Amino acid sequence: MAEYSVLSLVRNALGGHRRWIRAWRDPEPKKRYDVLIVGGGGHGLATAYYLARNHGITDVAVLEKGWIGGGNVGRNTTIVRSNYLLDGNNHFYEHSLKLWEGLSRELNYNVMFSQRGVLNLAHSDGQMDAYARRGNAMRLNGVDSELLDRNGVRRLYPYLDYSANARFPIYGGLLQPRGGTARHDAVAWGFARGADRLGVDIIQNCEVTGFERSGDRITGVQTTRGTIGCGRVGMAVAGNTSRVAQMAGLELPIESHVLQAFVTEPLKPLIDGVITFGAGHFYISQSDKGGLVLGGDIDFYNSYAQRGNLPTVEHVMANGCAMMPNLRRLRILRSWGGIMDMSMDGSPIISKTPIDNLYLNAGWCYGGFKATPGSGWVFAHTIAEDRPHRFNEPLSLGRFTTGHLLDEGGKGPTPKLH
Amino acid sequence: MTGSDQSHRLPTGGAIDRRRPLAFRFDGREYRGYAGDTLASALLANGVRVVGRSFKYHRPRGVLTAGPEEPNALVELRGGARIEPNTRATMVELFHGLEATSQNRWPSLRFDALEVNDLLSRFLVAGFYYKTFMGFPGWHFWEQRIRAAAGMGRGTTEPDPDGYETMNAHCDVLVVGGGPAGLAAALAAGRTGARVMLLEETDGLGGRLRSDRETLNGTPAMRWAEAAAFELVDLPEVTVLTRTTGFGIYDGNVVGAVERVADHLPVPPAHMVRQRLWHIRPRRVIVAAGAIERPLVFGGNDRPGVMQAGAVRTYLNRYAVAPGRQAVVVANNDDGYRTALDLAAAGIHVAQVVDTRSAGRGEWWRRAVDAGLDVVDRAAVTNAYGRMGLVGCDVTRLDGNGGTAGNGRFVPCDLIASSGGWTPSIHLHSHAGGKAEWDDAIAAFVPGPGRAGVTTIGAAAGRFALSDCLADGFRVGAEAARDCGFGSGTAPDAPVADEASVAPLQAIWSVPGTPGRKVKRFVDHQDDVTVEDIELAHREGFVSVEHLKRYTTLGMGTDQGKTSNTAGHALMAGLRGRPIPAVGTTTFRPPYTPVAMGAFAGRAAGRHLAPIRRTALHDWHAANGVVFVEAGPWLRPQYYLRPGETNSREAMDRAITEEVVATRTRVGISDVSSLGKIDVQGPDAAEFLNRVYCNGFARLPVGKARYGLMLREDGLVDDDGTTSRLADTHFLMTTTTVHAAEVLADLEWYLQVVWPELDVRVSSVTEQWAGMALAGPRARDVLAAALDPGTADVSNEALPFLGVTTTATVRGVPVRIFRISFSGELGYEVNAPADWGIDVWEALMHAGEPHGIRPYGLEAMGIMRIEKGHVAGAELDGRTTPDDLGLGRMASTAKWYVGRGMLGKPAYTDPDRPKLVGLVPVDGRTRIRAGAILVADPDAPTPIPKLGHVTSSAYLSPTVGHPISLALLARGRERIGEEVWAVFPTRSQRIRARVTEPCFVDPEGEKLHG
Amino acid sequence: MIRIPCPYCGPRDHDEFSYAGDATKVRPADPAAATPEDWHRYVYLRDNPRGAHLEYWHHVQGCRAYVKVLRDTATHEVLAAGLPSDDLPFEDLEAGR
Amino acid sequence: MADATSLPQAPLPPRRSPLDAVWVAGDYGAAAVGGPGVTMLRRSGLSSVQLDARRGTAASLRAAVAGALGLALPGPGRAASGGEVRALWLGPDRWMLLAEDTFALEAKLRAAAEPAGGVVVDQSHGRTILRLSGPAVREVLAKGTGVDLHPRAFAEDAVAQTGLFHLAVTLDRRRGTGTFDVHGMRGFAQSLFESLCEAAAEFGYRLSE
Repeated sequence: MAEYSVLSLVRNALGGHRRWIRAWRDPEPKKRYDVLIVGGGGHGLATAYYLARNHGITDVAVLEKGWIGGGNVGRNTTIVRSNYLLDGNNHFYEHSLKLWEGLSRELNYNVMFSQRGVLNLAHSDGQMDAYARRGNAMRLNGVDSELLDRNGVRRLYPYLDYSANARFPIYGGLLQPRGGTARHDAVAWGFARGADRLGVDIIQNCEVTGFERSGDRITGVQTTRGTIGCGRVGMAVAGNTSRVAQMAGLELPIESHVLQAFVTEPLKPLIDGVITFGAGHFYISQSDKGGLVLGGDIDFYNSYAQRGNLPTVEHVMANGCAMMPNLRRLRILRSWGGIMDMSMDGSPIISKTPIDNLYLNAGWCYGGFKATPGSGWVFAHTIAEDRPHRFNEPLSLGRFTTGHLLDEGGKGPTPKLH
Repeated sequence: MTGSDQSHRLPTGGAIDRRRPLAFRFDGREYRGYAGDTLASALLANGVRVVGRSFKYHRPRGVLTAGPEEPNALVELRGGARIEPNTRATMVELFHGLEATSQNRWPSLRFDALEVNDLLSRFLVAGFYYKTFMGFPGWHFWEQRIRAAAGMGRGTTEPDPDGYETMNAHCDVLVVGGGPAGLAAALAAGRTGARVMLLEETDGLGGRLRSDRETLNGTPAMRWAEAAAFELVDLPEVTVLTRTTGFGIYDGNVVGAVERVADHLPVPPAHMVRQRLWHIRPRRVIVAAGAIERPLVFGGNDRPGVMQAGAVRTYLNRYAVAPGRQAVVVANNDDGYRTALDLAAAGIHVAQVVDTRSAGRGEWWRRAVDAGLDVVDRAAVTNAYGRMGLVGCDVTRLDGNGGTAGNGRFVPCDLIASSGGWTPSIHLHSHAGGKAEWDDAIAAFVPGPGRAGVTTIGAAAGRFALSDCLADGFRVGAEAARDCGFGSGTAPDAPVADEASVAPLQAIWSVPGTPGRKVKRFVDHQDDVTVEDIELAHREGFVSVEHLKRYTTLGMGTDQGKTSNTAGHALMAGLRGRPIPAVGTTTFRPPYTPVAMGAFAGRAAGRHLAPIRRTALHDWHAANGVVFVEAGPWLRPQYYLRPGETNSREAMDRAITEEVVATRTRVGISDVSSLGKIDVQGPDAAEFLNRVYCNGFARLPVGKARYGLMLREDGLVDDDGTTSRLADTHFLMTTTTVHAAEVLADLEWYLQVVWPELDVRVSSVTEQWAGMALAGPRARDVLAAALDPGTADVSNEALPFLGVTTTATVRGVPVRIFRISFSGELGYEVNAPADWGIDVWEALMHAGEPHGIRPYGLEAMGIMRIEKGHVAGAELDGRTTPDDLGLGRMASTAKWYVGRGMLGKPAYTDPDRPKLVGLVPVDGRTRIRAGAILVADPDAPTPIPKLGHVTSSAYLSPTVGHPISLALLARGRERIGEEVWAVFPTRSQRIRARVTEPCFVDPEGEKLHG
Repeated sequence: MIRIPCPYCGPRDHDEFSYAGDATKVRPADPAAATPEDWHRYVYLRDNPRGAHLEYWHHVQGCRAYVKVLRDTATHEVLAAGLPSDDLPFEDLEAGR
Repeated sequence: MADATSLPQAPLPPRRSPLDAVWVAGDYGAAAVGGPGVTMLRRSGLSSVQLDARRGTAASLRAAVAGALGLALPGPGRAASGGEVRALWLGPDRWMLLAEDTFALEAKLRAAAEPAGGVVVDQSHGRTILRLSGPAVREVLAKGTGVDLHPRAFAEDAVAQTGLFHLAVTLDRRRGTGTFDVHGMRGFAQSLFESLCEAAAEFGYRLSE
């Protein structure tokens, strides 16, 4: 099995790169697996990897309707951070961030995790207070955060709009230096290769079409490649959560919305870190290839189309150009849309379900990519142990009944506002 | 490189204006071209061959194409704040004084240090970075270097000085593309009287007719195009937009287009925007976007001097430029012969015409042979030579089985015109959700079934013959107009094209290399993706087109794979042994070509990012020393400086303190116009309010106000405000400033959707009334003095706390007076019709002068409400219940109201929930800032358990003489009198705080009622 | 741009409207009789279909009517629109799909 | 106004416009051959009274208004003039009535419409009305609104509630070539005005007194 390294690269180069083998196998599905993971995105693949690595459960298949990594793990703006206010979120995302810090070596795959810092700008005293609270809460949890005043922001990014012409003046910001970006596709491929090496079957072009039930248990999963028996089923299908859950008879506190993202033509280094505009949804960073990667708000209506609309595009660009007036001449090269599984409080759900052996990983809203390793870790634990890990206890489905909501924005049960 | 004297300009011909020479600079050197040139044609005219460097291997590259698909000739256009990196030289219209710089090279275009990457290319294969850089010194170290090497052009950190705007349009028929098919469609539709828009990406109509020497009925086809253009301009309902790219179709068939209004000028003249973004809402869309030629994939096919065959014809015929002196033409279709004949006609030596086909001997072959050209078929160029410019190539026989037969023959040349066939531009069809279908005859995807109302025609539909393009255009144009109610749908007669029959194309996705030579065969020129990279991706399992794209970066350049995707996908299909359509194509997303961010943003820039809302009293504040602050859309007074005083931290602190002291001890006045005001009328108005507020409103007497609390359906507090009963069936509701719009929408929701049986009408009157809060011990005296005598009695008896009167006038202006108070002082809110707001305000100021009245702003207001323990935005944060805020008693148990169904949730009734309390520093002087976290033990190991947080704080309460804060604290009400730690680790602060009641001033409300 | 046919104003760009969500959710008619489970279903649970979706749009910048819209969430095509009291041909479309 | 039982006796101050600080009559923008592309004037000091029909009272309200004002309340998307009063359809069972007086229209409506089920709300001070005319008006407005203003789609007396430069407005197409009244919210008047000026600059525009 080929270990990736400089040496292996050089050796292969001299051999004309003819000895490289598949990064992961392409097996036929077996009749039955201990655990079936529905969804070959980042979370599904990470779950399979940690099931094998942390829990020794290797009789696992990941079922992907298309090609692995074709969903949101490859359709986001690659931002990784753990700057959450509420403990239930903060502990979980920080766990994930710590996993990111060792991920390339863990997977023997360079996911290009780049801790270049994530800065949230504030544009009012009220927003500064809110960021102060968040930054303070993070510090008490042992998470890095720095509260910057206007001059502090200016030292980092001198080319933002500090002029009197700015509609929403910059008051300061909250910086998480350990936040950053990662190469999104590499995350999917790295986990796939890692899981495969531990014996997990990754089955592509295998769409789930139904569940076979026996009482409160699922006995098998019907797919376009036949029915596959199972001991347990984990679901990690992001925007398609409601559809797959419905096959199992579950109605969930989730709506699917489209979130657009954009990349500009490639440029020599211009923006070092990740910057988010606080007076409107906008965030930007620069990929290692040189493109500015940017995004904004969802399109505000339920959608399964990986395609958004002009008003949102214009809104995103207007916010971006307001924050950085030097962006106006740069050109948008590509746009894409991801389907966000927006939960009713804006926070994820990693949980047991009313069905005994069905486990749910959903409700990621904007936040799924950064959670990938942490999500896989605790979801694997939940499936393996049939009880949540301490980091996903607060992320239960039951919180909507009990009222233990994790509403970072205080927006209430209106998904489009989260 | 030859001189700067337009050495490669043909003596005659072309659509350039030889009377208007234009000077321009490239890499600091001055050249000349003509009006009508592009930067690319002008560079070629001057014999400039190397224009840029490739993305990864930094290989020298020249001009490959003549259109928007150009992957190589990318330059930094202009400079300074107007720099435009990655600009395709093929799309830049030459203007006088144009400055362009080559990019992605250091120190110069000719000597680029990173060309070492080309030597190391065997290590830098697709995806090499995933396999390394994991150990010491870590990715971040390598990343810095990779980032510097990657990227292409340079951006700027200076603000763009130019303007942009948006334009909305509607039409019956929109035609995208002003070539022969599009012109025919626009004519056919336009003649019916339908409203027609035609978008053309370049500066003029005609499309490929501008580049080719085709004829209609024996006359140059361009003449027909010119006549069509004239006719269109004369049709009153037809709009032709040139320099306009239809970059995307969105839902509802709305087309986004960008018009380059001033990009062909040195700088936009006064009052002219640089670019304009169009939203076009057509009833029918006709896509006539043409087709893009594919390069053949052979060794060294990226050498400067290797060019698309169609582009060669464009440079010859349209720009009168000889892209070389000695040409080899290689093609898998008849375009090779066509190009060779045009080259010969322009007097350029055609050293060899190479046809990769075994069955290409049709009419065009015959013409080439008859013209005396040296034609060889079943052969290919297998390797091209010349680092900084082509010097020759190997021409080798093909064995028909994907290999070569015999050794190559070296043919000296400085130009290779290559054609691998044409790919229809189905982008817009695909944006609209249309499917793509493989057409073997042209070896390309053509539009399959698509969305209703969108029709793709001509070359964009894979119908390349001029006669087909015209027939398509006339037919579909007439039909589209008919569908919109114009004309009979009968196509006008099309002129007859004089066309030779075409021998079928034979696809060849990669040409084998010259035997015995190492060659690089580029599939994607810009991102340096080679045939070997695709083979590696296949070997490693990245076989779907999405994986292929992401792993190799095929099609990820600024050209988005326009010249490379088809070949790349076909090669992968071949490796997988699957038919090409089974491997598929990537989905196209807008934009078709890159669009400036500024164009999307339009006028929403700087100050105009969002509209500004001003109160009716704005002009008074502005004239009286105000410092405004943004509060959502509103500008509100933050505090007032003394006349002539400059703003500073000290001035602010003093102003705020004075404003509080004046109000608490004498009288103050503030602008509360931004509070939402909603007029509620109808027989069921009281019942309606009873349902939307958690406290009772049914029995509120006429002439009284009441504080109301509104919950969301999830039981958490949504908004608050006072609502007054003006008449039995008439209420005036007030809301917070931030929630005003939302609350109105919610009320409309309940009336229209949930309780349509209630007979109630609601409307916003926020803008109708200027609101002024007059507060302080002297407020009544001031008010009484300001009122027109006899219009209202405002004595404590006649107008007690929460009383309302609507009979008063001030300077003749009818006003509404509400005895309510946010500050906790004796207070009145006076509402005056907005146009007279300043008159009434001035009357109150005048009446207040003897009492030392002061206007106060949001800061003083904030301090006074904290002193009173009144909740505001920081406490109404969407996570609190009425009980959390000490307002639990307001929630009625006698009726049902919005949110009640959820109030019993376990988490909401948990006694450990944070509750509203006051906090004071134990040391009596250290401010406990909002955002501080409350903990029992700041030295506990992390994560340190949190008890709550500070919501609001006053750095100093002038009334109580020390800093005060409000907080939400677990079991807060039980902790009153205890001490906690307020920690602020981001400022390295920890403060011992005493928990108090949330109300610091006049807890009994004596002032209020006095 | 989704073009929404407002029953009063005719087709308008969707950015004149504010999206108001699933129109199949019916608030418990008798709140006193509703169980916590009823409220939970109303406030939190959503069918969230891929395909025909019945939803409300508030014409905030127009006539301020709540418009009931049947829209395909996979294609964004508007299949029908009417007033809140209108019965849109939801079932027919579901069956015909 | 309202709630005062009798009309005020004292002379009222002149009404202020939110554009007082920025409106300086004159010609601006590009110098256009044949005069400015757009002429703008403020229609200040009008009564704008909103009239709603309560549930089930639309018919009786129409009759009452017709009787009192000689005006037929228009249907969706339309305006109607009768005597000195112009009525614009604002929304279902809602109209805006305009007249060049101070309180008279409101008083008249209260007397005539309230007994017939009408709900009367004075909005005279809450809305700012600009009249735009000239050859470039349609193009200028099209920069800010998605409503089709072509005469085929938006004839004389057509009315639209829509967004103009992202602000909620009422567009009233008046008689005469290219004349539109734009009603906007008072608080946003200056923003709307600035947007209109910027959009009109390329055609040249005149602010008239």
